[in-house]
Amino acid sequence: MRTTVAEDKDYRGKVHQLSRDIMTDWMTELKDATKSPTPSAYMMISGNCVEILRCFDILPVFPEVNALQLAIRKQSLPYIIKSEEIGYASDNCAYVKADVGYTMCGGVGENGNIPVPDFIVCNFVGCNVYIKWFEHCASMFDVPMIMLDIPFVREDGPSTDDVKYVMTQLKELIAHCEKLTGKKFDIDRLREVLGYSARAERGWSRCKELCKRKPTPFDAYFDSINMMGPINALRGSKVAADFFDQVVEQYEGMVSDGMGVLEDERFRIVFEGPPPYPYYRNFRNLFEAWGAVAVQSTYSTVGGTWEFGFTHDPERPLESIAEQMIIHNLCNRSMIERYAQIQSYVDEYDADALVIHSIKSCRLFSAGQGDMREYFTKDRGVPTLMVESDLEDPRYYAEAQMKNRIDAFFEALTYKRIRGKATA
Amino acid sequence: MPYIAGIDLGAGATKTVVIDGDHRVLGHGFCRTQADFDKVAQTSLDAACKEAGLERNQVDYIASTGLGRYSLTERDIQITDLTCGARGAHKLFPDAGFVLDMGAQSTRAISLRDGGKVKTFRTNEKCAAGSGGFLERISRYLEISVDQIGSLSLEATDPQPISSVCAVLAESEIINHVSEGKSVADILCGAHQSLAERALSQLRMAGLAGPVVFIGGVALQEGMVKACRDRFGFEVLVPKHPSHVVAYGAAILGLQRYHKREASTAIA
Amino acid sequence: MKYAAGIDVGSTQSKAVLIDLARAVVARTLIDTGANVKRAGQRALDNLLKESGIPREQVGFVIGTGYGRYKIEAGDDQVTEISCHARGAQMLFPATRTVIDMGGQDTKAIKVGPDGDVVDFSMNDKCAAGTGRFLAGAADVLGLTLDEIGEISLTGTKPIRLTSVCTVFVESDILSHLAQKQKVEDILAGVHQAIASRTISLVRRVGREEEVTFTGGVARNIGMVRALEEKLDVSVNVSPDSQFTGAIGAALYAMDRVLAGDAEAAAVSDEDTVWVDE
Amino acid sequence: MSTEAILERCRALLEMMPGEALTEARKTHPDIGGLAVFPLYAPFEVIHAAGLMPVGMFGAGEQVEISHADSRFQSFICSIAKSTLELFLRGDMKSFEGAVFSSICDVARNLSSLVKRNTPDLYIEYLHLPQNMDSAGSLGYTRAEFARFRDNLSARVGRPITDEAIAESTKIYNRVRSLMRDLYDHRMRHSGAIAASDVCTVIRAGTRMMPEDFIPLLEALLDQVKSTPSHPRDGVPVVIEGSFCEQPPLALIDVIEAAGCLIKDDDMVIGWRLFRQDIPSNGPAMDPLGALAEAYLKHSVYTSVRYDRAKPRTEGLMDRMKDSGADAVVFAPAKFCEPALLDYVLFRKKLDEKGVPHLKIEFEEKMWTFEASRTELETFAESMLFD
Repeated sequence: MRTTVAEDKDYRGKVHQLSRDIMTDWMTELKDATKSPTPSAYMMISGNCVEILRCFDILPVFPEVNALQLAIRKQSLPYIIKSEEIGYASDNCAYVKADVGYTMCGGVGENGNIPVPDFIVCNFVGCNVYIKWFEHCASMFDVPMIMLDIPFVREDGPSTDDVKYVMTQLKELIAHCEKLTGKKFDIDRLREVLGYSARAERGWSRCKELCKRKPTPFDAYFDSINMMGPINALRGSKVAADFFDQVVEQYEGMVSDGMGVLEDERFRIVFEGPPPYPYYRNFRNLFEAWGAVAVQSTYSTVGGTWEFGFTHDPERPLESIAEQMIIHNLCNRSMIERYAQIQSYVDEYDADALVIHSIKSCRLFSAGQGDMREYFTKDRGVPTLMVESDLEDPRYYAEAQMKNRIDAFFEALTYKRIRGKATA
Repeated sequence: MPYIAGIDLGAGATKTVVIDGDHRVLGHGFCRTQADFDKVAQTSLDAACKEAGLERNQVDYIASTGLGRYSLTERDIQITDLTCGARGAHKLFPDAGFVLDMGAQSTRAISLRDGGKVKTFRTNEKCAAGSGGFLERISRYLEISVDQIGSLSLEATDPQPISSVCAVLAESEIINHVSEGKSVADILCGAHQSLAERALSQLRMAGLAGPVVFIGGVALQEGMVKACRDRFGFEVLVPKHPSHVVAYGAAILGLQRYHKREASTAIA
Repeated sequence: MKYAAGIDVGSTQSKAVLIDLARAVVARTLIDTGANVKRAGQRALDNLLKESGIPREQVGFVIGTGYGRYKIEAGDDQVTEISCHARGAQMLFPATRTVIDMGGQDTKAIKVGPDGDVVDFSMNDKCAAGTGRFLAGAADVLGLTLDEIGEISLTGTKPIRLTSVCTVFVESDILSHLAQKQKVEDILAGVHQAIASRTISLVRRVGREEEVTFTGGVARNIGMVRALEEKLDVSVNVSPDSQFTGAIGAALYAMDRVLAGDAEAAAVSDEDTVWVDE
Repeated sequence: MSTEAILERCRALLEMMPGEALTEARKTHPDIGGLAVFPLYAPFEVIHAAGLMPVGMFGAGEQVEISHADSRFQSFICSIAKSTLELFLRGDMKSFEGAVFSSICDVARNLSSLVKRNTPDLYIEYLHLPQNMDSAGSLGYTRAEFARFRDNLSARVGRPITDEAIAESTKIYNRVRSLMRDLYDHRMRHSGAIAASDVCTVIRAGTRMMPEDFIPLLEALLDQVKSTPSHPRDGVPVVIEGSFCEQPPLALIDVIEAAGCLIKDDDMVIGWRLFRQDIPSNGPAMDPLGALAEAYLKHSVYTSVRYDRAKPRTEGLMDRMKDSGADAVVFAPAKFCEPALLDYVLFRKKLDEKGVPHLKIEFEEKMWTFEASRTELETFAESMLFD
């Protein structure tokens, strides 16, 4: 059962190019801001409230995006080692280490690519490491850190007190922004921004919807990255909203022409966990080789689970922001809810299997994925493969091991099909 | 004239140095460490005495160090190998402020204070292929003897780096390099370079800012020394008997304690 | 086209097996892999043909397996050793439903279907702790050979505790035990039990079903066999051919292709394509 | 009771499985139920007021072989998470009403989900303790979170949990905490009066008995320790930092002191010793839940899992050193403990600025040989003692 890939396949399509363009513009803005007095603030991706920064024209900076880019360009290791030299352990999140190392090496500030933020908005949504990460940034830059403590959503949903608590903190954030920028908070401006957010969110969930088609027009794991930048970092801008209009057009076109991202779609899989950015294409090839394509992924919902219907509501500005942060993103959900989310993907997107990519860096994702494997193989009868590496640290990717496990998994699935045919 | 022995019971080998009251080295002892630490220590001590032309009972004071320092029943005092290595290295190179000790089991980076006292130190992380034992294992796999490693590595033309931090996975990388038909020299050189990289970051954690004394068995491998010299950006000093420096330091500290003891007994 | 061959190229040894249309093993060979994996595959096949006296053109299909499988030029196709061990073990012991394969860097637990197909499998995670390599490390530091330690471990009465099954630290761990005058047999008993319980948790992941078959190089280690049996509380199949299990499985997959050469084969193979490293 | 007798009793309790500790307590408190408390903190007063014994869940140390849990948790997950899950999977916790976890790290949170899924009969609570101490909404939220806990708990045990009962329990825990403070203060001022590992033994055992029984035990111990003359030991006075969740093996504590360090203060079992002052428990219009919430926000000692803009942890460590007269810090995090390992970077920066010597040694549950740590600790002590 020889595994195959199209030689040097170019995965980039129109959407990749569009995404690249608008993300590059944003990066340019960041670089310019290092030399201009433009106010900027750090914020994390998951369940963020970038809309509030936008309505004060504060430039949002996402350290995760920085770490991600270092990894995918295979530049992360020296920075990781740099921060290990000041005391970070080999077991710490490599996203933090790469970002801190990059900062220490002058990547942030005057001669770097990222401005020193005027303040830090610690949107603590699920990931406890966020708090430490941003504390370290705050101490490196000696700038104020605003804590947005988002109560973890339990199976029985958030209480009214949870929502009240978040609303109060959002108002305190707004007050801080007013003080910093000298601008008065303009609720109508926020409504406008949220309008753009909602438009982008509808586009994004429409795209996800299209992955139910066979063949799927794009890979909901590997290609989703092109849309995650715009939906999470640029959300609330007209640019992002327009981008999604074009993306929807593109993919609907493919669907109506019966075109899929793979010439030969043999296995539809649901992906759990972040990808190994330092070996992004190498890893994708291992699946492509078997005609395996992701029809859904949990990672693409770290910023928001919009495909389940929620969008920001200009009529309920702060309320909907609070709900987005507490309820409608993957990071603030329990493992039990994540299991349910994955199961609904398997059912609604007619997936053949679940693939768990377990990464050492992010325990929010990985801690307990063995139980997830147990649940889906034993309780749900969903063929499940679990492989391990890291999303940022290239030292944890062993290709021979990885390939061996993936090949064996799809050999087994292939064999099942053949027998299915034989007995049919 | 007092005679002092420093015995370093390491994971790989047991080293002994016998000095006299003027810190003159009279004899060395060396033998592979085996299950019975006490016996190994005796053998190594006897060898050193023989070289020194001394009878065992002429040795006035014994300082033990290394992993097995507590197992030596005959010791007068035990001191850790970090303290001893620092002191020994300082005695040999008084101007160097940093010590890199690479042994079979562990790699230590030490920064020194005046008088060769330990200021800070970093030992190698768990699950890291960062010690001499790793080199021994791959040399065994490559079917060459340990003492060939150093010189062979110098002949490399296209070094093959090792990325994995786990010794076992690093070995599979080596196996992979071999199957790719890479030359033994290139593989060894790559291993040396990777080890040097790790040692460098350990030294940086200890605040590297000047010349480094490179001690321990691995310092005997020219290829390793070269890899360090290429990377550290500071002078790398290698003593004549790198694997005996810890035992030497033990002997020096032992002499200090000996004098203290004599003084106190004299009063009494 | 009366025969099919399977070649298992491991990091230290390479094995090849020839089977006939009745799926009976007609020849087997074992050589050291040596430095050149590419050649190892070819050498194994040549040996096999020489010993069996069967001309190459009589061999309809050759499948390679093992870590070196992509470097075998002699092979027509490759299959992972996971699939091959399952298939091979099921031929050696038809009632097998669980296969434990312990190799140098991987330990695998495989759930096997009635006709030797992989239903589910589980391998040691990224950390290579608790694999066969760990035993080698233990043997090294005790100055014993791999063949000796198994027997000795059986005579242990008070198995020692190990901090971890991390191969990097087995030496210092064992040395400290020796320093505390622990008996060698008790240390080895502890070592075998530690790896056994680690292995059992892999078996648990796929769900244990009888019969259990133990394959791979370590299967020759009686100490490990007993340790597994004790923890599984059932007797474990070990074939004298256990080191050929992978090659046998590969040969069986090859024979499928010889016999079928039809839609089935088409469904599995893409002859026109090749694996490309990035 | 003699010191040795007290320690014997405590050691016995520590060797028991949590369920056995509960059975032991039932000998004197027949109708008591049990609720396991995963580190760091939960409002013990509420649990106690529900007629339950809060039992500290600090993993299973040496006693349990991990055979189920490591197929659920990967190799890079801390041992306390694995052994805790193992106990639930093995059915060791059957005799408990359930367990409460709190927002200390990502692993603890996922662990609570796994326990909930694998033991459906138990009541598994997850508390989101606040990370914002000074928002106008902090107090209201925290009180509401505690109230939610009270209501779920009372639904589980099928009886109301009254303010009066909570206030009563607060009085009892105030007493327990003040006695533990006394013990720590005494050790601080009289090095050698009691070995650090003995203090740990008693404090840990305290999480496995009813507070009513812990009080007389602590009182007896304090009398003993204070009345027995002890001559001061020589060594480097240190503070232990980083052991706030998973607890270091007692043998390691002994190695630390044997190597020449004197432990002056530490953050072990810190959640049970969280308050430096008593929590108000009487007065008109008393709101005991509000008092607990207020105490958590305003008066709890710093820990690595509680962000407090006004009081950085680095300052907290400096105060702890000053108050205890320590010269150095031994940073002892559990292997793979993300919060501790990340905090180490900030602590280290601060300590280097202040020129305070520090050493990091990681530990894990199944550790039995401490040779590597011993060597580092001895070197650390040697480098300070002999100058």
